[in-house]
Amino acid sequence: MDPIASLAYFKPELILIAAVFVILTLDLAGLSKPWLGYLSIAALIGSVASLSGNLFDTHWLFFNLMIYDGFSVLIQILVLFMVGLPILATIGSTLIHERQKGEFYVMMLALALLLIIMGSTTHLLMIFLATEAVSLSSYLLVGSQKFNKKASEASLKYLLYGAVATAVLVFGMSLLYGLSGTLALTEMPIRLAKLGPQAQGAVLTAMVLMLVGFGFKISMAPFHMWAPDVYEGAPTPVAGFLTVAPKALGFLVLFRVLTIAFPVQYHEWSALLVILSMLTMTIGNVFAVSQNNVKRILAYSSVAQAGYILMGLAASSEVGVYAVFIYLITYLFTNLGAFLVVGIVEQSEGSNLLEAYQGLSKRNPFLAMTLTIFLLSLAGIPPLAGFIAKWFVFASAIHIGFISLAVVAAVNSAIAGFYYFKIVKAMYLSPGDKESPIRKNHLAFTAVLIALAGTILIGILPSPVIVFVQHAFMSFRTL
Amino acid sequence: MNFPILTWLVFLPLLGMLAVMLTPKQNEKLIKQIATVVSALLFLLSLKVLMAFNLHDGGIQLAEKVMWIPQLNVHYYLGIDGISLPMVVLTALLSLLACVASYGIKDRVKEYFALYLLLETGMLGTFLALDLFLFYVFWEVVLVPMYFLIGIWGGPRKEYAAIKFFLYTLAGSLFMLLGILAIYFTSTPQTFDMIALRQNNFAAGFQHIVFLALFLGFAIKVPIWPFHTWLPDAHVEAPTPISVILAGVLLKMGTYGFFRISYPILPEGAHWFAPWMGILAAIGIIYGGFVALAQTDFKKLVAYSSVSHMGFVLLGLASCSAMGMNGALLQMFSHGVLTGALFLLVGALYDRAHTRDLSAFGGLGAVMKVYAGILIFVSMGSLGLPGLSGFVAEFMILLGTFKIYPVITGLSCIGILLAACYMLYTVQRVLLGKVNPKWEKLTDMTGREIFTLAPLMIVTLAIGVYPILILKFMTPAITALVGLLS
Amino acid sequence: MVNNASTLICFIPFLPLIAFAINIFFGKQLGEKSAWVTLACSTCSFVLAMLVIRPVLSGAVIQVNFDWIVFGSGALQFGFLADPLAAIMLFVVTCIGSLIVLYSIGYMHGDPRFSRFFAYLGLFLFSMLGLVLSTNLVQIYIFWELVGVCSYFLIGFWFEKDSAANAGKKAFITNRIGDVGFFIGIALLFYGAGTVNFTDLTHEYFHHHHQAILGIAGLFLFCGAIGKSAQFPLHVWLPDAMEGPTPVSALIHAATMVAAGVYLVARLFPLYEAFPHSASVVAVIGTTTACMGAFIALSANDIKKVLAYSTISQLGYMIAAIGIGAMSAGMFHLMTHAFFKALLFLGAGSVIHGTGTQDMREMGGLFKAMPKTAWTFLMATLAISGIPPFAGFWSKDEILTHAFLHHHPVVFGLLLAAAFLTAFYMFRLVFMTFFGKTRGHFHAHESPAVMTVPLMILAFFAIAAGFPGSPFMHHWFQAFVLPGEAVKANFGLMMLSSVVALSAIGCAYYCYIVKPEMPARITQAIKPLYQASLNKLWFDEIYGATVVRLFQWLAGTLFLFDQKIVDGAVNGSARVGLWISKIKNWIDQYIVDGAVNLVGAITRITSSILRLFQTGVIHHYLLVMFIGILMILYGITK
Amino acid sequence: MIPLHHILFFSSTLFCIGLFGALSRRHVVGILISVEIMLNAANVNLVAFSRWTGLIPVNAQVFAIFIITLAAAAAAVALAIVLTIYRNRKTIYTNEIDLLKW
Repeated sequence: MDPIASLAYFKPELILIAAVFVILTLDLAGLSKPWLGYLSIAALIGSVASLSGNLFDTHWLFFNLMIYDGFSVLIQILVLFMVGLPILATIGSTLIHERQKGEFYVMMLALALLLIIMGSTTHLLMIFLATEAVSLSSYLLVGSQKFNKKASEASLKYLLYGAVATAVLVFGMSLLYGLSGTLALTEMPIRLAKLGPQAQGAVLTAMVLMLVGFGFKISMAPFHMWAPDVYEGAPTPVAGFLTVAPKALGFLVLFRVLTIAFPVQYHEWSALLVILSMLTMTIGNVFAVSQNNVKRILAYSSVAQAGYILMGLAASSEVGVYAVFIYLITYLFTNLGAFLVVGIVEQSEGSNLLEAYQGLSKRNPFLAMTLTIFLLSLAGIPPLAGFIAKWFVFASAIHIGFISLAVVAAVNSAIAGFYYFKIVKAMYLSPGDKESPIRKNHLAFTAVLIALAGTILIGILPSPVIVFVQHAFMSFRTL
Repeated sequence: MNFPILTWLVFLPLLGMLAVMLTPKQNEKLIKQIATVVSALLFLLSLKVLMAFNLHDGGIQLAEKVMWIPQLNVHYYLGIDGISLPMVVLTALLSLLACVASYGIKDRVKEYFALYLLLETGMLGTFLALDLFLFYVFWEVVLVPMYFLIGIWGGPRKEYAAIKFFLYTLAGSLFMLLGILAIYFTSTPQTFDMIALRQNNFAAGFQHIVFLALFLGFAIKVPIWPFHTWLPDAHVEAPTPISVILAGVLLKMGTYGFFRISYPILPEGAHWFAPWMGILAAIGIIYGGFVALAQTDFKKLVAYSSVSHMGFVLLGLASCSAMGMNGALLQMFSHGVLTGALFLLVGALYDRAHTRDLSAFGGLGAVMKVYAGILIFVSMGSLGLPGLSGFVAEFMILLGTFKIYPVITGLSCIGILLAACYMLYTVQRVLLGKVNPKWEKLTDMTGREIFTLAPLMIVTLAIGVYPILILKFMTPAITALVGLLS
Repeated sequence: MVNNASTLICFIPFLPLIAFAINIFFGKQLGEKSAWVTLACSTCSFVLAMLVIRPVLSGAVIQVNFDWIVFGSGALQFGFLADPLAAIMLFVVTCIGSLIVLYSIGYMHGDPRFSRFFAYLGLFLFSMLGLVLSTNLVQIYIFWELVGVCSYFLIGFWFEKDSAANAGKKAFITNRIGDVGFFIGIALLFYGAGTVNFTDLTHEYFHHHHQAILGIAGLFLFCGAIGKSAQFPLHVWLPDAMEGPTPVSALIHAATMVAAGVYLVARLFPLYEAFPHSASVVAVIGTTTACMGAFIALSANDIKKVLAYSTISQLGYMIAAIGIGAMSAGMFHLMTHAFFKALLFLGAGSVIHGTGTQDMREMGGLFKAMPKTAWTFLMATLAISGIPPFAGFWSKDEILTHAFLHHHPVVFGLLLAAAFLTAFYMFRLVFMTFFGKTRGHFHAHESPAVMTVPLMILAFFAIAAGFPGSPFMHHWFQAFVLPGEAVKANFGLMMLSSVVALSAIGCAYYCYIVKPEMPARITQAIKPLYQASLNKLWFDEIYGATVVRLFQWLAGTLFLFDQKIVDGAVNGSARVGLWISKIKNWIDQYIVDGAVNLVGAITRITSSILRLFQTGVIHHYLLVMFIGILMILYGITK
Repeated sequence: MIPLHHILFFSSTLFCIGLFGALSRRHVVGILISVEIMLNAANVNLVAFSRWTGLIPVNAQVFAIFIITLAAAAAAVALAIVLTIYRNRKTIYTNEIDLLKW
């Protein structure tokens, strides 16, 4: 499709682009910060609302540089929540300095745009551009609190690790290009098939080098080491955003790359992902056990969760694909919700240590209950969203016969229960030294409520989500 | 079908929970009233189910089936048969009594009753679900309120006990989840419907592995030796009403899983593993008995006696015979009633004396006459005195198992002997001998306490004297189950 | 008539149960009137029993049945069965039961738990009647346990006394040991024979089904009888059971409950008849018990202990009788023994009531103070000693005759020796209690009429109960119990046993009246034997040392009871038992539990060590990444 | 013309040098420069391959240009972050920046 015709399917992105500029201008013009926030959310809603027609048709846009399929629609809807909820929570929060909020909203909107683009491309160049741009924006967001020692350190680590990972990714891409002679993923299998068996080593090397880049994005072991530090150091709304958004898109891109470009090498990467999946979840869970900073616990937990999602990817069967995306969707609400609550507590207590959570159930029963529900969902307790997700990843492993993977995952889930309940214990079982109730922040509470609704509703009525993912997968398969 | 009675049974407590949550925290009286009324209604509903139950049908009755997640072929499928009916009635009864027994809770009343009602939903759902997915959901729903109920209102080591209970059961249930998934993907057509799955003849090797996976999940819940170590901690630390529920209902969920899932769906696996179950059962019976004998903490003693008694259920299951399984089911009911009563008695004593150390008591028989009478009655039931329900159950189990595993059964008989030893020893330490002057002022049972215990005593006596009262409900279903096994 | 009886039969056991219910719930309001409730109910039972027995005497068998347990395709029926065997027991239980209730009104007067006592008596009578009327083994097992628990309650009736509480527990648990065997026997029979109904387990049945498993079942079933009838080696509970009130000792531990074991063996007589090996085990146990009991009774100084060991000995007689095939004789002895032993106990109770002590060494010369008691007691003693024409003579002689005629010389000899000892120790008792000079410091008085009237009635039976089985009535009793059994009277043997008994009495008279210093000299001369008898053959001690090892803690507690007479070695083994049990507890806490906690601990420790790898230094992270890449590349391209 | 494997050898060496630098340097700017070297290795590859195997050679060359552009952007971001770090910690040696750990 040529660029002009493509624009018809590019409306959400266009709206976001416009919003970025408008809000930047209005910020300079001195519009009050909350209004900027509302505007950003309105823009996000507008961009999703502009989706029209049959959502699950597949179209190639901009000379095949971008693709419009079910997954990209899915991403657009997810981005609304990924970006919208942190913005909503930030409007009344002090975790982001009031002066910087304008920039923050703009950055978030830009990220929304980049994420959507990242999710709708099967071209190496676009993949690189979007990934790198998302990374650069993320570095800035992490470091946006420039007088915070931890935040600036986190952003530096994120930057350096990301830079090296990107360099490796690019080198891998260049090798892949050399082997196949094309940058379009869709053309790769045919081209790679022509190479003959002696080049398989080179193909796998290219694949592995690319895997490093995406592994960094999804915090897959052994490329996860930045994650706990960065999530801990980043401002909490940003940390929440980082644990879900780049990770989700990382998975989508990885999924596209592996299934579109390397279907022939399925056995190799599948076996590799099984091992890495076990490694990732085990490292995440085991490291989390001895932490006593809630944010860091959640950071390691998000590493572990990446391990579970990898199970679906490793299986890569139909159930596996559902597993990956349903996991990502539920994880979005659950983990973001948890971080939002952490943000509210942090704002009130100025600390993320477990001690700050002691007696929370008395000081603010609502917050304690919601955080408990999010943690239960993360632990995979029904009837919450996390259970449906866990159900699917386990199902994908069992279905394809990865029994040992399933067993490792089961053991890991039990370990995970331990540290999630450390937080619950602090909130409900340990008496706190403070009695004062925690101040209500209505907007943040609304954001938490939305995440809560998502967590519970998907748990009880998962059908719409499953149907959506099914359709997305169908449209993807007709490629 | 016009009145979805089973759905009401499951979700009425949930409505109650919402009502409790909407009640202001200060209005403790209203909260207690809501919880009691809901529990009472629940009990009435369970009696209505009992009335509506067709005695001659060994299959599923009063079924309610609605598509829930069509993509996974998951149904909201509730139904009742002779196996679940006693459990539902038991749950409803114990819920009501434990609810009344909970009036003594002073701290965080609103949270307590909200969680308590949620627990009721989970328990009833587990016993009524006929869809594996739904079953698992309810199974896990039970865990969370239990964690809090032990963890917040428990004894000195409550946090340890609560997390131990939670992690043990969680680990077990995750393996159960794997087993359920394996069943789902191997069945043709792929379904979670427990009844439809009976038609599948799974390959023997598959059945063995899946049976083991499910076994792990159920075994931890029961708990079968050597997975039992969470139990003494949880039972001892939990507040009295929760101990009642824990011992009376939660343990039964484990054995119920064998009846409902493992045995009918994986008969080959059941036959393969039954001897090992028999051995584990005998170990559990004897081991539990001996350890109970060594206890000085009254509650811990009752907890270990549960290990021993639940071993009998497992033994009956291992027999795969009609009589043994009937006995096992009856033992589940009977143990629920008797252990519930025992925990209530322990609680009553603890409330007065603030200690559970058996060596500190003595001669209370002269001080608390009614208490003494009830304790002796319940102890006799627990040690298997004929005329009370425990005997009938254990008798049927042993007689049913004897033909198949004579040696194991013979050894298990030691368990009966041990039960006599530790129960009588307990009675002696608490009631007999000279009165410790410290306890001369203890008051006798209050009306509320007698109200919570009387129904349990009546039930255990009625079943003991005339077991057909309950066996007639069970037998057709058990016969059908044994038919599936052979 | 028969239809009528089958309705009435259902009321017999339930009347005492009603008494129990009334007394347990309204005992406080009723006060001492509660006794009359139980008395009324038990008397009604007696009357009804007579009405039921009448058709049975004329050859009818009355039976009612209903389903009790259903399972799969099968069902277990319960009901009431009145045949000759049951009729005898019915008569004995209701008759003696009513008399003892009456007696207890006087004996228990003023006790703080007066109504509770009569409630328990009601419960016991219910259980015992249910037991004798059982139609099958399962039902008998159930009531078997119930009488056991009544016995537990009544032994421990004065539970403030530690010895009483311990004795009750000991009785219950010892019985349970036997019951485990009993249960296994039922299970074996259930699967071996396919039925547990007495009406099916006939002589013909076993003639056709002669599997070895049934013989083994017979042995296991006998375990139950060993426990309940206090046979060697489970007899240890009965002497201790004397801690209970004396009427209880009379009713439960002499006349009725302990006879249940004999009744069971008699019920299963076709089984033992068909399996001579099993029967010979029964005979051996019975004979051993008979001699052992008599031997220990020789040296006991507690009046109730003497009677307890005497009961053990007499029960051994009955068991031995059935073992050698003299079932009707055994039952005959059961009946006569019930009357005279109940009388002995009640008499002893009267003496205790009048003197306040149980130690014979403090008594003496009570004949004048308590003439009614003394006379009736003497009659019972003559009966048990086997002096014609008292009841005991006929029944005991019947057993000896059978042993002699059916070529059981060893049994015959031993039983004859036991008969000698019996007469000796009984008259030792009588002489020490009622004759000579009073040695203690008390003012003995005769008991009230409620107590002496039952004594007199029982005295009548102690004389008369023997006649139905005597040659004068052409052995009517034996023919009633076991039709077709040929019984011949042997006058030579009758003479022999009479002479033996009389000589024993003579010895006793010589030792305790003529030369009171004799016993001391004799005991000096045969010290080891005397010690053996005095220490009850060290059974309690041996069990203390062995059962402790088997049942660990249990024995440790049983042991505390016998603290006075144990030595250090046994104490040590009790401690070993405690230790083992503690170790088990320890294993549970630290090994089984520890294994799981260990997993948790390892996870936590690993976690705290591993987290140190997260150094916070970025180039370490990059190094890990680099190594990761190399390893993955190596792994995937290999 | 220079054979492909020479160029490949060159680019691989360049990549390894960059990687080594990134791993061994303690100075943040040093690491950033090493990353640039790695990126340039990729650029060399792309350009070289576009001559030999590329279906549409210009694609890869455009890719290379984009890499250069984004590397510049990344450098800008990086230097901004380095400045804040320096302002907060008065050091830009990575082994001294380890507030977040364990």
